[in-house]
Amino acid sequence: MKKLINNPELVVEEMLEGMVRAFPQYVRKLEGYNVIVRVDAPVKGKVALVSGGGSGHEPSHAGYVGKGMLDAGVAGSVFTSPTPDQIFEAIKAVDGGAGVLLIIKNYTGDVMNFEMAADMARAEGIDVESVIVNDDVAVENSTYTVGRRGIAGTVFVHKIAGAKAQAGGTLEEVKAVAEKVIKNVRSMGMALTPCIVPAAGKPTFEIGEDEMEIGMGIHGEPGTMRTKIKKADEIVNHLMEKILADLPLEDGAEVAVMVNGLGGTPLMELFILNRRVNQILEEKGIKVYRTYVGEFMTSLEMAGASITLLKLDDELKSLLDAPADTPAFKQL
Amino acid sequence: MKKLINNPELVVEEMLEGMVRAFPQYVRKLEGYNVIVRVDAPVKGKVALVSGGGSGHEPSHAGYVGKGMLDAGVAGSVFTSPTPDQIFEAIKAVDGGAGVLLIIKNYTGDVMNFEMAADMARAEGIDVESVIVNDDVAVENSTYTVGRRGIAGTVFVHKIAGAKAQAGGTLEEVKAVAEKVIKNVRSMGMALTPCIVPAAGKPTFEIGEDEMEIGMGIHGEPGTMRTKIKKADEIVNHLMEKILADLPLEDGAEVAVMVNGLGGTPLMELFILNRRVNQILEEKGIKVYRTYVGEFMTSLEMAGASITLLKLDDELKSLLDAPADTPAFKQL
Amino acid sequence: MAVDSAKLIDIIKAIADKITENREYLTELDSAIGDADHGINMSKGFKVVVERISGMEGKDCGTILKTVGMALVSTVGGASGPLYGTAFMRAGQAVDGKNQLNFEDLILLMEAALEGIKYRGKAGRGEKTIVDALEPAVEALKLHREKGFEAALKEAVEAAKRGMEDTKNIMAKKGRASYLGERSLGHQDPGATSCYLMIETMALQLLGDKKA
Amino acid sequence: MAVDSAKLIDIIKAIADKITENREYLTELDSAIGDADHGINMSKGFKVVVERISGMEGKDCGTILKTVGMALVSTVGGASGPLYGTAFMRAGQAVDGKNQLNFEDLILLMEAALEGIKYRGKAGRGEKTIVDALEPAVEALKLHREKGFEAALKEAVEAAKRGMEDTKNIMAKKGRASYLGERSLGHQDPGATSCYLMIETMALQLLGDKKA
Ligand SMILES: Nc1ncnc2c1ncn2[C@@H]1O[C@H](COP(=O)(O)OP(=O)(O)O)[C@@H](O)[C@H]1O
Ligand SMILES: Nc1ncnc2c1ncn2[C@@H]1O[C@H](COP(=O)(O)OP(=O)(O)O)[C@@H](O)[C@H]1O
Ligand SMILES: [Mg+2]
Ligand SMILES: [Mg+2]
Ligand SMILES: [Mg+2]
Ligand SMILES: [Mg+2]
Repeated sequence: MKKLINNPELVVEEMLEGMVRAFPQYVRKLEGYNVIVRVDAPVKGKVALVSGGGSGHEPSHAGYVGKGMLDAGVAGSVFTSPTPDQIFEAIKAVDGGAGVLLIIKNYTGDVMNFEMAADMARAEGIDVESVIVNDDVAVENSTYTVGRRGIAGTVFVHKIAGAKAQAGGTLEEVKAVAEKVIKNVRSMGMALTPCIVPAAGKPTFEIGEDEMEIGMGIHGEPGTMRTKIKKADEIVNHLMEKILADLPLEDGAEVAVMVNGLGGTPLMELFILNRRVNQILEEKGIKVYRTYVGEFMTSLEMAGASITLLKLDDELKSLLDAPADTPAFKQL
Repeated sequence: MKKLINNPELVVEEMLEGMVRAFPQYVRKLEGYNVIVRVDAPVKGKVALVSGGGSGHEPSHAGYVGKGMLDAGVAGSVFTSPTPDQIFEAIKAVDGGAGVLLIIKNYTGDVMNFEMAADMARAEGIDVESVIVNDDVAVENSTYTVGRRGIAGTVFVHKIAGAKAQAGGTLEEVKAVAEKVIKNVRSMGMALTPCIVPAAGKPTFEIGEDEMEIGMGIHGEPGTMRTKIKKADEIVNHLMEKILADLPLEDGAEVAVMVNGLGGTPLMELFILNRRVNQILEEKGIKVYRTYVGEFMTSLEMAGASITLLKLDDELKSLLDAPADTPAFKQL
Repeated sequence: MAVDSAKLIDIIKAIADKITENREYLTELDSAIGDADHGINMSKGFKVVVERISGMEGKDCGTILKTVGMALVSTVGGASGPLYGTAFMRAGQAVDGKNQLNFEDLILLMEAALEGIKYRGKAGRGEKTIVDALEPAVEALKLHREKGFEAALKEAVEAAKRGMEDTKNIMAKKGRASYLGERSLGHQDPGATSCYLMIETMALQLLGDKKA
Repeated sequence: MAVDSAKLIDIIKAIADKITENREYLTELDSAIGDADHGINMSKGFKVVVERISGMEGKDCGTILKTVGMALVSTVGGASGPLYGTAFMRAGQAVDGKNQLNFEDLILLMEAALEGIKYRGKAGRGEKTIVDALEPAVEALKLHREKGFEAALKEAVEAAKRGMEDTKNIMAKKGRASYLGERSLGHQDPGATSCYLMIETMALQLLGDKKA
């Protein structure tokens, strides 16, 4: 296991400490809890946004804590949902009296832990609502599953709901726009290599030198298909086909694009992927309104990428354009 | 070779195309040349900044083209300095009449190619000056070398000289502040894994499962020492000792810190490194004015990191604080 | 059968040891169809459980079980934290205030645990989850009630084991493994396995007690 | 010895072939003490060289050599691009306008190439660079001038080879390998090697010519 760490059991704590030391102008940590909140939390009168999940997806979610995005990021152990008491503390710390929206990625564990926390907060009289992000089209949504997973599209929910809250939206309004994003966002990913959970010390799966896994989850969960490595353009063709089948876009539609690296893939390759994403959209007469290329929702050092499309309307465009100032997502 | 590419010979061209398609609001490409310039170049009356080098260090340098930083980024083949004619075209495209500053990393090839381009531009009457960044303390500066290498500290030169140019500084003033940064910036890096240059198809070096290379260059050049992997804190101790030996900082001094990932190292680990960097500075009474943690000067998919310290005075602080808006470096 | 608080603590400690011994095994199972952390999560949780219940001999059995549940909820995370946490908390409520547990109490608390898991996870039998080991065990306990606690307990362990092994032959419909569709076939469910291990350990402790 | 433009083009093409054949070898050498690209850079450049000089039989030798130099400067990049580019451009200037080259012209152009490399790279003998192969060759050509071009050329090839091999025993003081300090010892310099390969190929072409 080649990692720049001290103790596999302490990676989350030490990471959060390093983060707070790096960005004291943005964030602080709740004493005794792996929770990062806006340095000026609670912001009186503003709807507060809380997200979180297992660690190992950095900069998600604590990296998006700041003006125009989240109020708190709750960090579980690596790839493991945080616990209800942590989430409850986060809710209490950021509630500015206008209510709190929980942004949950659709995993059984996350949903259960966040729901338990919401119950605890409601019992204390805090107005809590939640939305569940399920953008991953790799797994078909059927009665045989618990629905689709939440992956990189979650960052668009943070951005847009965050802008709405910053603009003074009510809890109901912020929740409504978050749900609009969720309805219009689709993602799919793939991986070339596994990653190593520090506490496990060995790779989450094995894969041949010439193989890739299509539809890979962000926790090393197996995908839908394993094949020989293909050219970047062919991989993009496949991912885009799946995404566009699930998110029909008429000629002239406008989208935001996110090409997200899973951690081990260099920016060079992400740009090569974006080239093909853009070509395909151009061929179909779909207009790209904004593109984000980089690492937004990672899986430790896994090599691979995901593509996200968000269908936009005027409301989403103006909220996407709003400024944001957080450690990992800045927009002027 | 596990890479998301189409053709090893075309990675630079396709990457630049993907980049321009992602960020048309920031940059455009010079037809026929691997040169990225500000979309509004040339900016009349502003000193123009041109940097560049081999590709594979993304987001360096084209990712820093935009308001408050560079006017052009010139992209050579992977890990190979660009050629004089490319650089010459970049200079011509961005010269807004106030002269052009070339920011060169100290490698024999880069220096020769940029100097030849400067000669060509001067022959056409363009006012060209250059600075050479040599922040890497891994290699001792002695009569037996061509001086120290330029690595991640270069990004501070882009930021600060870029702010000075944006603020209307003359070529002489912009060059002077760039040189001040160079005088006050030191870096050192290390690697856990090699990377694969696409055209070569195999790793730049071999290294054992339990080994690391200290003082690694950003082109896979061997470092100064190979040892067993140590704990993150011990690695930081060593790098900081070397840096601080070369950049004496009195009690109360202020610095900017950059913890830079080489491409394959997750953000989690970079934060763990920053934790220790910050502890050491605190112990020594040195004040951290701003910290940057992320991927700024990479080496394809190499796992590893570098640490950079920049000693600040009031002038450097105010220029570092100035807003910047580029694809890969934004500051509000 | 008669279990006092001290004995209950011993049983829970034995379960904690068993889970810790099987940390790699459970994680291995989870790596095939999940995210390779079940053993890590559970052993982390039970480490805290042991800390929290040490010295609780003076408390009633309900309080001890609720403490286990709270510890699991607040340390395990993931799916198994709220599920097992809720199970132990419900079990504790079922025997609230009791300083001594008899066979009927055992049945009560196991039923409560099962209900807690089903409430929290909304899974039914045959969805490749903890329920597939726990529900058959509870049913066996009740079905063989008249044979006496020793025989019934042995049946329960057998039933849990069969339920666990049968998860190999079913497609997951809940939890992370459900994303795999048919690719989840052939793999034994980690949660059903940890559940079986707990039941087996509890039985060994209780039967050992009886024989002794 | 008499080399016309067509023959000069043949020699350059043979050099291009030689470099391409040794693409992996040169890169391998560079991976030990540099950045593993020397063979890649050089063969990329010589591919363009061959395209540019094809069909230039009607031009004088100086123009052809300058074209080679320009092609190398504008395609190779790195250290070797400006160095070899300058070398060929200077060589071209030294024999400007000539349609036929004799032995004295060869010496002139080799001297000019050496000067070009030293001007551009500011390296002297013994710094583990191209100079360590090229300078001994030029000196040998001049020293053995009276023995006739065939003998002198053979001496030059021998001298270049010895110079190249000797780079193993010296510490780099210029270029990327200088960062290595003592760790550069024991490794043969890639640039000195590509230089030797060019000189050897040129000699084979010229001597083959003579014998034929
Ligand atoms: N809805 C559910 N009801 C009951 N058990 C479930 C449910 N969802 C998941 N599980 C159990 O949880 C186990 C996985 O636990 P664990 O690996 O700790 O959590 P996670 O899936 O969050 O990583 C599965 O093997 C399964 O037995
Ligand atoms: N100053 C110099 N003078 C002459 N030759 C040099 C000088 N610096 C480097 N070289 C030669 O260049 C070779 C490396 O070329 P190459 O790998 O193509 O460039 P880079 O070092 O930029 O990757 C070295 O082996 C050395 O022979
Ligand atoms: Mg998990
Ligand atoms: Mg090079
Ligand atoms: Mg799991
Ligand atoms: Mg080289």
